[in-house]
Amino acid sequence: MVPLSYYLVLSGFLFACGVTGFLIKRNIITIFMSIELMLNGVNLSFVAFAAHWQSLAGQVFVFFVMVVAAAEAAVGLAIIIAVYRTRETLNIDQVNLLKL
Amino acid sequence: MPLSPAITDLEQLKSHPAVARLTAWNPAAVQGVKFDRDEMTIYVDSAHLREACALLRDDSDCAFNFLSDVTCVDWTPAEPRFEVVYHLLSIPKKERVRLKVRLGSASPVVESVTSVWPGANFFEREVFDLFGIRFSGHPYLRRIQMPEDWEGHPLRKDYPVEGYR
Amino acid sequence: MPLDTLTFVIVSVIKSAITLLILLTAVAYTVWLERKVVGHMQNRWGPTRVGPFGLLQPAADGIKFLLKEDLTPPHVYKPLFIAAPMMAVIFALTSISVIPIGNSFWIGNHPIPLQITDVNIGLLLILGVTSMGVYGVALAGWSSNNKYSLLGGLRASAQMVSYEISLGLSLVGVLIMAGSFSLREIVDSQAGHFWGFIPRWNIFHGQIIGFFCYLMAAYAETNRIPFDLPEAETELVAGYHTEYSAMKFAMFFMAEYANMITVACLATLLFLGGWHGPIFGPRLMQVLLPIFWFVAKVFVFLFIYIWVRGTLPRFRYDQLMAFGWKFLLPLSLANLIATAIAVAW
Amino acid sequence: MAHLAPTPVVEPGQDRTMILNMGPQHPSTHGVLRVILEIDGENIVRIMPDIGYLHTGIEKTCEAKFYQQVVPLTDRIDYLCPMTNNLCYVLAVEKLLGLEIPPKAQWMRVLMNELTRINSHLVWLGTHAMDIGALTVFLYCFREREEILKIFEMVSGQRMMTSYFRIGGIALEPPLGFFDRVRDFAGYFPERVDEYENLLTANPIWGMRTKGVARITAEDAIALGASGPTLRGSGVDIDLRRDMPYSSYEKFQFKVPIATEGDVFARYVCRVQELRESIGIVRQALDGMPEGPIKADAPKVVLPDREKMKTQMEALIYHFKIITEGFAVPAGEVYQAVESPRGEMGYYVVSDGTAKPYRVHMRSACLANLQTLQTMCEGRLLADVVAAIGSIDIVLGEIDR
Amino acid sequence: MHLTLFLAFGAVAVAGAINLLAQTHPINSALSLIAVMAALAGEYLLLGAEFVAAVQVIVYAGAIMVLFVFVIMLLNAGVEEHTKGSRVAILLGVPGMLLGSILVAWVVLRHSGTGSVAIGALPGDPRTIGQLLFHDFLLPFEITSVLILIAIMGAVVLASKPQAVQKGRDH
Repeated sequence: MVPLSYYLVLSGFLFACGVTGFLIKRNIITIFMSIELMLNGVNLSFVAFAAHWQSLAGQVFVFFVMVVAAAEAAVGLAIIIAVYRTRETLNIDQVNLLKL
Repeated sequence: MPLSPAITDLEQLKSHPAVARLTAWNPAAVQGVKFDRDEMTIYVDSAHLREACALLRDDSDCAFNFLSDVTCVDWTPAEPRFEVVYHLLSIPKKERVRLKVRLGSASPVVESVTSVWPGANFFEREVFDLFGIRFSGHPYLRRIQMPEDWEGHPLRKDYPVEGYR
Repeated sequence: MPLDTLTFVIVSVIKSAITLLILLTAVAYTVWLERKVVGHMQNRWGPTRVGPFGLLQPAADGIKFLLKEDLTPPHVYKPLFIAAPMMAVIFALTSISVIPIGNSFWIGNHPIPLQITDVNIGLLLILGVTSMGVYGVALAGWSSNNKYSLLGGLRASAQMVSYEISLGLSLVGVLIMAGSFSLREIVDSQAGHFWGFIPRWNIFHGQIIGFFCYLMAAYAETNRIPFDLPEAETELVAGYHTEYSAMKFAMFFMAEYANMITVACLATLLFLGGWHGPIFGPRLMQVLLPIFWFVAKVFVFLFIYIWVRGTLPRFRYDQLMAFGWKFLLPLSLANLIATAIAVAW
Repeated sequence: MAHLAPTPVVEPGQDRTMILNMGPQHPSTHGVLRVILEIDGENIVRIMPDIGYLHTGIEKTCEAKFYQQVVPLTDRIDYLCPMTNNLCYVLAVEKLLGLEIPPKAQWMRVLMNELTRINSHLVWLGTHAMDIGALTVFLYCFREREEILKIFEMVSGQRMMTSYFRIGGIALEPPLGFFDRVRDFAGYFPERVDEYENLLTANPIWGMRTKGVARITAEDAIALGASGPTLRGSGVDIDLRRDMPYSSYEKFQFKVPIATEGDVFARYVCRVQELRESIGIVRQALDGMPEGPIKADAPKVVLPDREKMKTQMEALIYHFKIITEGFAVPAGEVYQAVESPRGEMGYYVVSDGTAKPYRVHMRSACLANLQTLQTMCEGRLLADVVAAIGSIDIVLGEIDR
Repeated sequence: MHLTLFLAFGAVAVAGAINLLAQTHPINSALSLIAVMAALAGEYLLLGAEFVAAVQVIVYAGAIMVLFVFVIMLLNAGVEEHTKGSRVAILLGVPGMLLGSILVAWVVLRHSGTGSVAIGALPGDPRTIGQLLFHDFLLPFEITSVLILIAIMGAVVLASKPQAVQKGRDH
C-alpha cells in the first residue's frame, strides 16, 4: 500500500521540473520536451486518482492527453523544423521575433 | 599490306570533307595535312582550334560530332615542342579525323574545347596534369591523376624516370 | 518475503535464464542457417570448416567477436556510442519474454506456462518494446559522428516509425478476431479445423491480407532485404554500425537476428496457429509435439526471410516510404475495416 | 549545354547541405573512385568524381619498353577485359608495321575478345546487381565467369592477365579440347543469361530502382564523349565492331542492341542483350574457325616457333634479336579504336622509327563515361548514385592508368 | 514490496527529470525524458493500469520521443548556448522549483495523506477501457481523432519545403 499523496508528490515534482525546464532552457527542442514532462506529471496524477477512486475515467483522460501530446509533438516539431529552416538556429532567444 | 608513303600535299587532300571545310572557312587555320596509314591528320593553328572544332562538329558534310580523345606528344628538344592531338569521330559518317596543334615550349597554351564538347573536360585536365599544357577557358583546370601538390609533369620527356624526388 | 513470492521470483529467474539461453542459441543458429541456406541458393557451401556442416561456426564467430580489438573512434560521442548497442540488444531480447512456445505443463500441482510471464497485454508489450528498439539504431547512427552512420540512423528511425503503424494495424485484425491481447488466448482462438482438414489458423480465416501486411512491415522493422536501407552496405558502407567493431558490432548483429526470431514467433502465434498441429502418440510426445510445431512454423517463417534475402534487390529510400505510406498503410486499414465489418456481422 | 559545366568547389553551397565523401574506400564505387557529393538530406545537389587513386603511369612505362613488352602492360589497364586491350594495342602496332594477320589468328582474336566481353559484362552485371541489393546474381555471374577464366587459363596459362595476343598473331596454338570446352560453354550460357534475367528484368523492385533513374539524353551523352552501352542506352546506334570493323568482324553476323530511354534500365538491357549477341559471335567463330598459321609471316617481328628456333640457325638469330633489341617500327602514328565492353577503347601509338614506342596513349572509355555521372545524378537520390555508377560500368584501372 | 517498487521507479523518474534540466545537449535531455516515461510506465503497471502503461511506452517512448530524437539528429542540434537572461532564469528558476515542489509536497502530504492505493488497484484491462472509451466518451474520442487529423495535416504543411525554396534549387 502506497499513500496516494506519494504519487501526487512525484507528479508535482515532475510538473515542477517541467515548468523549470520550460523557463530555464534555451533550446526550443528541450523546451518542448519540458512540456512533455509536465504532461507526463499530470498523467501520473490522473492515473493515481483513478486508482484511488476506482474510476476508469481518469485513465481515459490519460489517453486524451496522450493524443494531444502526439498531435502537439507533430505540429510542434514541424514548426521547429520550419523555424530552423528560416533562422538556422534553435536558440529561443534568437527566435523572439514573429517575422524574419 | 606494304606501307604506302604518307601524303602531305595539301592539294591532293583537298577532297577530304574536313580539309575542304576548314580551308574554305579560313585557309590560315590549316597549317598542314598528312594522310598516313589510312588516317587523316590536319595541323590546325592553335589560335583557331576551338572554332575549327565547332565548325567540324556542326557542319553537315563532316559531322564530326564526337570527341574521341585529347592527348599530347612531347617532341623535345624539337621546337615547337608539343603536339596536342584531338581525335574526332563522326558518328553519322563513321569516319575519323585527327587534329593537331603545335605548341612551343615557352608557354604552351591552347584554347579549351570544353565549350564545344563538355566531354573534353577530363581529357584536357589529364593533358594539363601530365604535360603541363594550359587550356584557356577550361572551367576547372586542376590535376586529375597526380596528387594536387605534385611537382612537374610526368609524361614530359625531360621528366626523370629514375631516382628519388 | 512470503513463500509464493519467493517461488515466483525463483521460477521467473530460472525461466528467464533458460529462455535467454535458448534465444541466444537460436540467434547463433539462425545466422548459421542463413549462411547455409543463402549459400546453397548461391552455389556455395556456406560454413563447412568448423565442426560437422559448419555447426560450430557460430561458436567460432562468437569467439572472434569477443577477441577482436574493440575500437572506439576518437570523434564519437562516447556515452551513447557505448549505450546504443546495449539498448538495441536489450530491447531485442526483452520482447521475447512474453512469447509462449507451447501449452502449460504441470509439475505436481503447479502449472508451468512455457513462457516467462503471461500478461494479458502481451502483444502490446511486444509492440512497446520493439518500438523502443529504434533507439539503439538511431542513437548508434547519431553518436558515431559519421555521415554514413547519421544517414543510416535517420533512415532507420524514419523507416521504423513509419512501418510500425502498418505493423500495428495489421495485427488489429487478429485482435478483433480473438478479442484479447493475451497471446495465449489468441493462439487458443485458432484451435480446430474448417471442414475437418483446413486448420483454423488466422491466415486461413480471412487474415491473409493482414498476414501479408504484417510480413512486409516486419521485414521493414527488422531492416532486412528488401528494406535494409539503414545498413545498405553499397550505399552507406554499413549504415548505422559503420564505426562499430568487435562485441559492440556483435550486439547489433544479435539484436537483428533476435528481432527476426521475435517477429517469426509473433507471426506464428498470431497468424499460423501457434503450437497447434496434429498431436498424437504417448504422453511425452504429446507434451513435446506442440513445441515442435511451434518451432517448425518459426523455422518456416525464418526460411522465408532468408529466401527473400537471396532473391530480391533493395528499395530506394523514397520508394520505401511511398510503399509504406501509400500502399501498406491503406491496405492494412482496409483489412482492419473489412475484418471489423465481418466480425460485427 | 550550360548544365553540363562542372561545379567544382568542394564546399557546401547551401547551409542545409553536407559534403559526403563517397570513396575512395567505398563498397560500391568499384575500386578507388572517390565521388564528392553535396547532399541535402538524401538528395544530391552536386556531384563530382575525383580520380587518380590508381594512377600507375603505364603510359610513361610504355615509352621505356620494346613494342612487344608493352603487351603485358595493356592487360593491367583494364583488368576485366585484358584481351580487348591486348587486341587494341597489337592492332595499332600492326597497323604501324603494315602487317598482314592470318585468318585463324584473326578469328581466334574475335573469339577470345567476345569471351572477354562476356567476362567483363558478367562482372558488371554481378556487381551492379549487388549494388542494388540483389546478392544472388553476383554469385551466379561469377559461376559463369569462373568457366571463362578457366578457358583463358587453358589457352594462355593465365586467368586474368592473359597477354595472349601478340604483335603479328596470337601467342600459342589453342590446346586440345579447347574448342569443345568453349562450345560447351556457348551451349549452356544462354540459359544462364535467362536465369539472371529471371531474377532481375521482370522484378518490380529492380524496375523501380532502374527505370527512369539516372537518365541521359543522346545529345548529352555524345557531347560528354560517352561510348559503348552508355551511349547506346541513349539510342545512339554505333558499334565500332560493325561500323568500323577490325580483325575481320565484318564477317560475323550480330545485332547491336539499342535502347532509347537512356536510363539505368536501358543500359542494363543493352548489356544483357550484348551478352547474348557475344555468345552468338563466339558460336560463329567456333563454327567457321579457319585453318592455317596463327602468326604473321614476318620473321623480324614475330617470334619463331619453339621448334624452329631449336632447329634453324636463322630463327634462333631472329629470336635473339627480337628479345634483346626489339624490332624497329617505321615512324608514324596510329589511332586504333576497338569496341571494348565499356565503349571506345583507343590506342594512340606514335613511333619515331626505333624499337620502343615514342608515345602510347590509351583512350579510356570509362574516363569519358565517368563524366556523364554528373548529368545523370544531380537532383536525384543518394541510392541512385550507386545505381548510376554501376550502370556506366567503370574500371578504375582503365580510368587512371 | 509495493512501496519498494514505487520508490525505485519514482527515483528513476526524479533522476531523469533532474537530468533533463541538468544536461545541456538536447539528445541527453531526450534520453532522460525517455527514462522518465519508462519509469512512469512502471508506476502505471503498479497501479494496475496495464493498458495505459503499454500505450505510454508505445506512444510516448516509442513514437513521440523517436520523433524528438529524429528531429535532433536531423537538425544536428548542438549544445545549448547561454545568454545573460538565461543565467538569471537558472538562478531564479531552480530555487523556485525546489521551493514550489516542497510547498506542494507539504500541502499534499499534510492534507490528503490518508488515502492510499493498493498494487493493481485498477481494473485497467483493455476491455473495460474500450467499453468506456467507445460508449461514455465517444464524442471526445471522435473530437480528438479530428484533432489529430488536423495536426497531421498541419505538420505536413509546415514541414514541407516552401515552393520558392524548391524552385530555387532546380538550377
